[in-house]
Amino acid sequence: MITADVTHRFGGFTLDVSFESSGPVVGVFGRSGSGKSTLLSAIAGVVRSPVARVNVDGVTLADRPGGVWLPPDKRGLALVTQDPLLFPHLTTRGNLTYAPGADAALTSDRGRQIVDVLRLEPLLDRNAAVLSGGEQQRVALGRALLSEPRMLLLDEPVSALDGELAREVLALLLEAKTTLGVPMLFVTHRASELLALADDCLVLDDGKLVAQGPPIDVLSRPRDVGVAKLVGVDNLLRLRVVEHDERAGITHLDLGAGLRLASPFCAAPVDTLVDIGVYAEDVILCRRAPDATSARNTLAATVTSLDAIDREVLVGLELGATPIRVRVTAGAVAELDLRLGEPLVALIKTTACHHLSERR
Amino acid sequence: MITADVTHRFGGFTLDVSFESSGPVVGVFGRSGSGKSTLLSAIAGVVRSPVARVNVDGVTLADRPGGVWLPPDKRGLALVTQDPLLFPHLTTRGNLTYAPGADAALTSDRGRQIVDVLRLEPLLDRNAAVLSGGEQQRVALGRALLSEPRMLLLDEPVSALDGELAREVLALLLEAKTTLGVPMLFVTHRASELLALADDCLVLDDGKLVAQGPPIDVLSRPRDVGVAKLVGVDNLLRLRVVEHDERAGITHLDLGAGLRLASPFCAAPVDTLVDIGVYAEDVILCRRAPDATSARNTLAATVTSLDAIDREVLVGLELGATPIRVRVTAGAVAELDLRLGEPLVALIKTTACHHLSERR
Amino acid sequence: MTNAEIGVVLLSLRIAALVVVVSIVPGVLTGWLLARWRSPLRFVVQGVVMLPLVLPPIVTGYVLLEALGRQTWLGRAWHELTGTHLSYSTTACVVAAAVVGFPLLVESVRLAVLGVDERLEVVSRSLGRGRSSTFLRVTLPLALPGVLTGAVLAFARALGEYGATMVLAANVEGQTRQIPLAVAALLNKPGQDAAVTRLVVMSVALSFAALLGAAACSVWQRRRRGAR
Amino acid sequence: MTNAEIGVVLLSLRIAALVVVVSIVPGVLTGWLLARWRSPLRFVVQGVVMLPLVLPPIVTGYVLLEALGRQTWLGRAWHELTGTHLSYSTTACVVAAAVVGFPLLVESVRLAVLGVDERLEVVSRSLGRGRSSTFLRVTLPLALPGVLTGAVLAFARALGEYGATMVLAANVEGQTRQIPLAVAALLNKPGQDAAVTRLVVMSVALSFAALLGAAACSVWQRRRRGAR
Amino acid sequence: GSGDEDGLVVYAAASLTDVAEKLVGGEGRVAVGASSALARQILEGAPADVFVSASNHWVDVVAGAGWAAGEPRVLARNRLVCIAATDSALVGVLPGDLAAALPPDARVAIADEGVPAGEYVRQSLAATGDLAALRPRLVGQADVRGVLAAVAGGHVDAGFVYRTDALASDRVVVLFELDPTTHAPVEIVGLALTAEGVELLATWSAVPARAILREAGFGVGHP
Ligand SMILES: Nc1ncnc2c1ncn2[C@@H]1O[C@H](COP(=O)(O)OP(=O)(O)OP(=O)(O)O)[C@@H](O)[C@H]1O
Ligand SMILES: Nc1ncnc2c1ncn2[C@@H]1O[C@H](COP(=O)(O)OP(=O)(O)OP(=O)(O)O)[C@@H](O)[C@H]1O
Ligand SMILES: [Mg+2]
Ligand SMILES: [Mg+2]
Repeated sequence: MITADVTHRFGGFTLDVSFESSGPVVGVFGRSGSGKSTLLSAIAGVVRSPVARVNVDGVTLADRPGGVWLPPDKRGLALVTQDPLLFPHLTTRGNLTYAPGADAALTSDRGRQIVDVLRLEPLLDRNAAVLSGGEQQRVALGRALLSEPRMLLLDEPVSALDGELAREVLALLLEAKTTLGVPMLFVTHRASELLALADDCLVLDDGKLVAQGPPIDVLSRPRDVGVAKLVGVDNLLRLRVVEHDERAGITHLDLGAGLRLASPFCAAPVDTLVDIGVYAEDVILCRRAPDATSARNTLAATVTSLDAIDREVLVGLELGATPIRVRVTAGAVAELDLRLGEPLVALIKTTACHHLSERR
Repeated sequence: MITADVTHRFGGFTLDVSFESSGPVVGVFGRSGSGKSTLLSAIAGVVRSPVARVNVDGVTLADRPGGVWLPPDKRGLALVTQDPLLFPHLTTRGNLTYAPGADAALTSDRGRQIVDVLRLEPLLDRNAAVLSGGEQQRVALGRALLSEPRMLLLDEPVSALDGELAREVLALLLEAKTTLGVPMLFVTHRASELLALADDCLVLDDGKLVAQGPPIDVLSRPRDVGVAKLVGVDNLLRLRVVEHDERAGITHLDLGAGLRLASPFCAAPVDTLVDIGVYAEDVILCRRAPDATSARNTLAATVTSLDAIDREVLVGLELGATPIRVRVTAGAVAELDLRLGEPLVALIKTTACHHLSERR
Repeated sequence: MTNAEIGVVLLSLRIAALVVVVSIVPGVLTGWLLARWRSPLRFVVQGVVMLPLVLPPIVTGYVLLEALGRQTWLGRAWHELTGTHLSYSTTACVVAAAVVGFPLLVESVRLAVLGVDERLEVVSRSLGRGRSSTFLRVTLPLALPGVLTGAVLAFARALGEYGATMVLAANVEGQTRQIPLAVAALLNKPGQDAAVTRLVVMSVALSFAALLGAAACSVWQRRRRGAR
Repeated sequence: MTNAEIGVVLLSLRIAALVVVVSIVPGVLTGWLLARWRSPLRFVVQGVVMLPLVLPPIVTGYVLLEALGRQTWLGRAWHELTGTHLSYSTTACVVAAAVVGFPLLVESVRLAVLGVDERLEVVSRSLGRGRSSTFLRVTLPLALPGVLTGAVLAFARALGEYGATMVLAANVEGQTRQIPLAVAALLNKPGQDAAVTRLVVMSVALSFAALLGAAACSVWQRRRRGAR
Repeated sequence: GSGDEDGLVVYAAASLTDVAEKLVGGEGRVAVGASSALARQILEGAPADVFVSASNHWVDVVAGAGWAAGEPRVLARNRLVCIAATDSALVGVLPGDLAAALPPDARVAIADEGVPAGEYVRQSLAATGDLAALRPRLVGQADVRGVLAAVAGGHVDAGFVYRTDALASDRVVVLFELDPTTHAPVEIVGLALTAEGVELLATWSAVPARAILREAGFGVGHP
């Protein structure tokens, strides 16, 4: 359980965030420069914000201007900054055992597990200043975990780690949360990390909280263009409302060239524009329209581009007059024999069309 | 066209890499601490390696111990380090125009495009020392691009950027490669970046070059346990050879409990153990075995775990006595009504089973 | 070297060493304060600390004598405590040299602390180490080159201190006659150039040894942390 | 203040300012060299630089007199070049004070350069800036607090310099009699305490002004780069 | 002066600062310092026209090195006295009783070895047999002005200075004079180093100059 109410100004930038979350793991998501790191610093108490009310599990750590201001070392919040900031005059071991009591923690079973997962064993007696980027990030994380904090504040804890290691470190954090009950506030840029680890998710934009909720909700049903852009909803469409079918719970939107898209019912009047988000994965491609399908939208489409990315292919389509992107596997491309200019059928479920409320 | 032959020692770590690549964009892939950053430093000439032969597009930049050693400022290789290392006493603009000639470059069309894609406009007159992590990374990249180098050396250039921005920055780099013909050597942890940008790929492990080739080959057909682990092949199986079927080009492997896996033919004698990699995405799950399928392996399986990660679900299966992981969409889970302990059928194409040569 | 000269050199060494011992703690604390304290008041403190540098040494000597002489409150308190007079004693030599060398120590420490990344101190605090623990475990070790330089400068300055010492401690054989006082006395007489040279060479050798000791110390610290 | 005193103060100010002007470039270069040069030979250079600190000032004065006096090769060369004698002139005051203050300047710069992240210099090189351009654009601005501190220390030390100046420049009214020499002369006369106090206060005020100027300069630099 | 554009330069011992400046008046400038330092500077070619010292010692060295433009000339004589603070309990003490009259941890200031005043006093104390008893109490000062300041400030119990110095301060009293027969005569010696210096030195035998010296407490006239 964490509640925080923070206002902090830097020149032109103002962070003004107030939230309450039952956690235990809260993800912080937002574009570069949106104030994620600043929020963590303010909660950790390492910057003095004019307004800062922070309460973790019922303990008031700060209440300004109310007059309460625990110094950072009394808060028990281990902050792992974006830059690992290891103590350059100490070895890895020296860094890991830096916090009071961490000496004992390192030799405990738990400590050994941390060292193991973070692969710190071969680094223990190396000078921290000469470690590689990823090694430093792991040591910083280990140092924070071994300080046995009341709460962990993690700023992109796995950004410098490769896929395998990142997965394992996330698993370690997940375990810390479940077996030790350490609550966390962590910043990430990747939706997958959020989904894997967070129970609750804050989305920041330009210093403001623009969304909060379970990650799956925030990510899969973004209610906001900003959030949708952020989480990578691939198709953001601005379409005209053609007609409402209240009974069926459907609003029909104009795709141009006579094509219509059935979307969930919305209140926007006919002929106004609405914003719709469609994930590239949620579009199914077929050579011919299937006989029977649960998908309400069976739309004629033309292939306009094919880009291989990773083991997937991004297919550009024209639906009526509207371009959309669809992500399919390389196998599907071969199977469907996709080529530029080919006609196709795109299947889109009504529920895959997300209405977005416009901001700004 | 870049050729490099570098040997560098740090205490217990030795980098010893020799490669030749026609580029123009060479990706460097490898686990944390494998020597990627060291390789870049050696090529840039910012560390003095005992052996260092570097030749870019026919220009010899270093030939030690042969006696040639261009200082870093004469090499024309812009190095973007993992830590952005902005000049803290300058503004963003001061950093961007730091290199000789960068002043003019900034005001050119190209310069304006760089500023645009990297979203540097609002940062131009801010002090570089107070930028956020992602902002710093963008400025460092812009600074290098504006120095109009002979070649770019990029160390995880988008690790601190969110999905959308990372995609755009990669597109910018792609364009730099195609329109300006700037060759690049770039380090990354993410397969998708490699696939999007690199023409050639080096895989490092423990200071050695363990694989080189087009990214798609190296990533999708890893020939090596190390590489497979690295690129995230989810199932690494060590199975006993049961029998060979040379005509069909198949080697049957023992999954335990009487089950067999048909894999591409390999030379390993019967009863020896071989390593097989299977991507979690390459396994198809069905309620019942289909009537006809191109997949040679139609295997009875039991669900042992279900973990939601991202908008996907990782399904743990027991195939005979062998545990494997399969990645499916949340939709599929609902559709198939997957539950723990349920029996299922797993379809695996023979070609989805990758033989890995054992190293170490 | 004559026995008297050896005595002079040993006394000098003792005084310079005591200067370092006595001033290192206040010097480091003051330097730290000046580096980290944001208040404009710090300039006043800095100005006061720098006084002995800018004052002609004789003036510093007279100021100290006025403050610590046996007629003064402080001088009497010292007499009560120790039974001896502060002025014209070895202690006076130490005080004079310590005061004159203090700005050098403080400014060295200040500069070195300015070079320590404050974010490391922030991390230390967030890991549960208080202000003083952070100072001892992070700031001080990282500022060590400055502390060592400051100590060497103060040591060297003590070996060369004449003006303030002459006034506060005067030239009392065996008690206050360190190298510069002895040299001054010798220079007053013609034909003592050889003795002067011997003493000066010793003084240079001592400070060079201190310099090398400090260098070794910082190399050792860097070696210990396995850096390049 | 009498006209003579004003003259003394102005002379002091001129000398101290000249000391800074003359020694800043070699001081900064030497400090940089000592910070970045890996060879053990640097300790020898450092030892030599530190000599004027450890030598009793009078001895420094005599060494300089031996080197630059009218009878010497250097002294004659100077006379050839300028038509004036180096010793016993205002120039001699500047030389004496510059030599005595040099170690303070050098050590300040050295410490500050040690605090500059070498990786920034590496980045600068890789962006196509050569060694000297990197020094001017990266190292020097980042080491500015040390350069300023060094300049202030050298300035203050020049204001307080007595021993070496007295020997090399002698105490000649109007030409070499700066504040400390004037104070010494006044102390030799009875009943001049008020004049001594006036001069000392002026000297303190000058150095405090220098301190504030340097602080303003570094605040301005920090402000210009918009830091916290 | 000696090749210098702007007037004569007189090098005078520190203890003569005041009187030297008065003697020179507007005709030149005075450089003051320890006799030893001045002499060494002259030996190094300092642009001095006249060297005024409180002892023959360094004058002989300078003359011996060939820098003299004339004969050394005794300008005045001085005497040595023992002084104490005006409120001192020592007032009235007899020369031989000083050591015994001093309180247990008392200090006696004396000009340093090599400084003329210091040498004369040590000579005298040795001759009267008081040196051994006083030696542990002696506090060497850079010059007689240092002795005077230490006594006047109450930092020492007694000190030995020239009579002229004692007269210049109202915070000290003379306890007794040292017997002039127990030490070499205290002579203020002038040495001309240039032709202009010879002329200047000659004027110091004239009446106005002698008045200045006498006013300062020096003994003038023919021995
Ligand atoms: N000390 C400071 N002074 C002035 N501005 C600052 C300071 N620290 C941060 N900022 C600005 O405040 C904004 C928010 O910064 P913050 O570091 O919180 O962003 P972030 O969300 O962590 O971004 P990123 O994902 O790039 O790390 C940025 O625009 C940044 O430039
Ligand atoms: N200056 C140094 N002194 C000693 N060892 C070093 C030094 N620099 C790097 N190393 C070691 O060399 C190895 C390779 O480091 P490098 O930075 O090249 O790794 P990397 O592949 O870039 O890893 P990461 O992905 O974590 O950044 C690491 O084990 C590191 O600790
Ligand atoms: Mg951040
Ligand atoms: Mg790296």
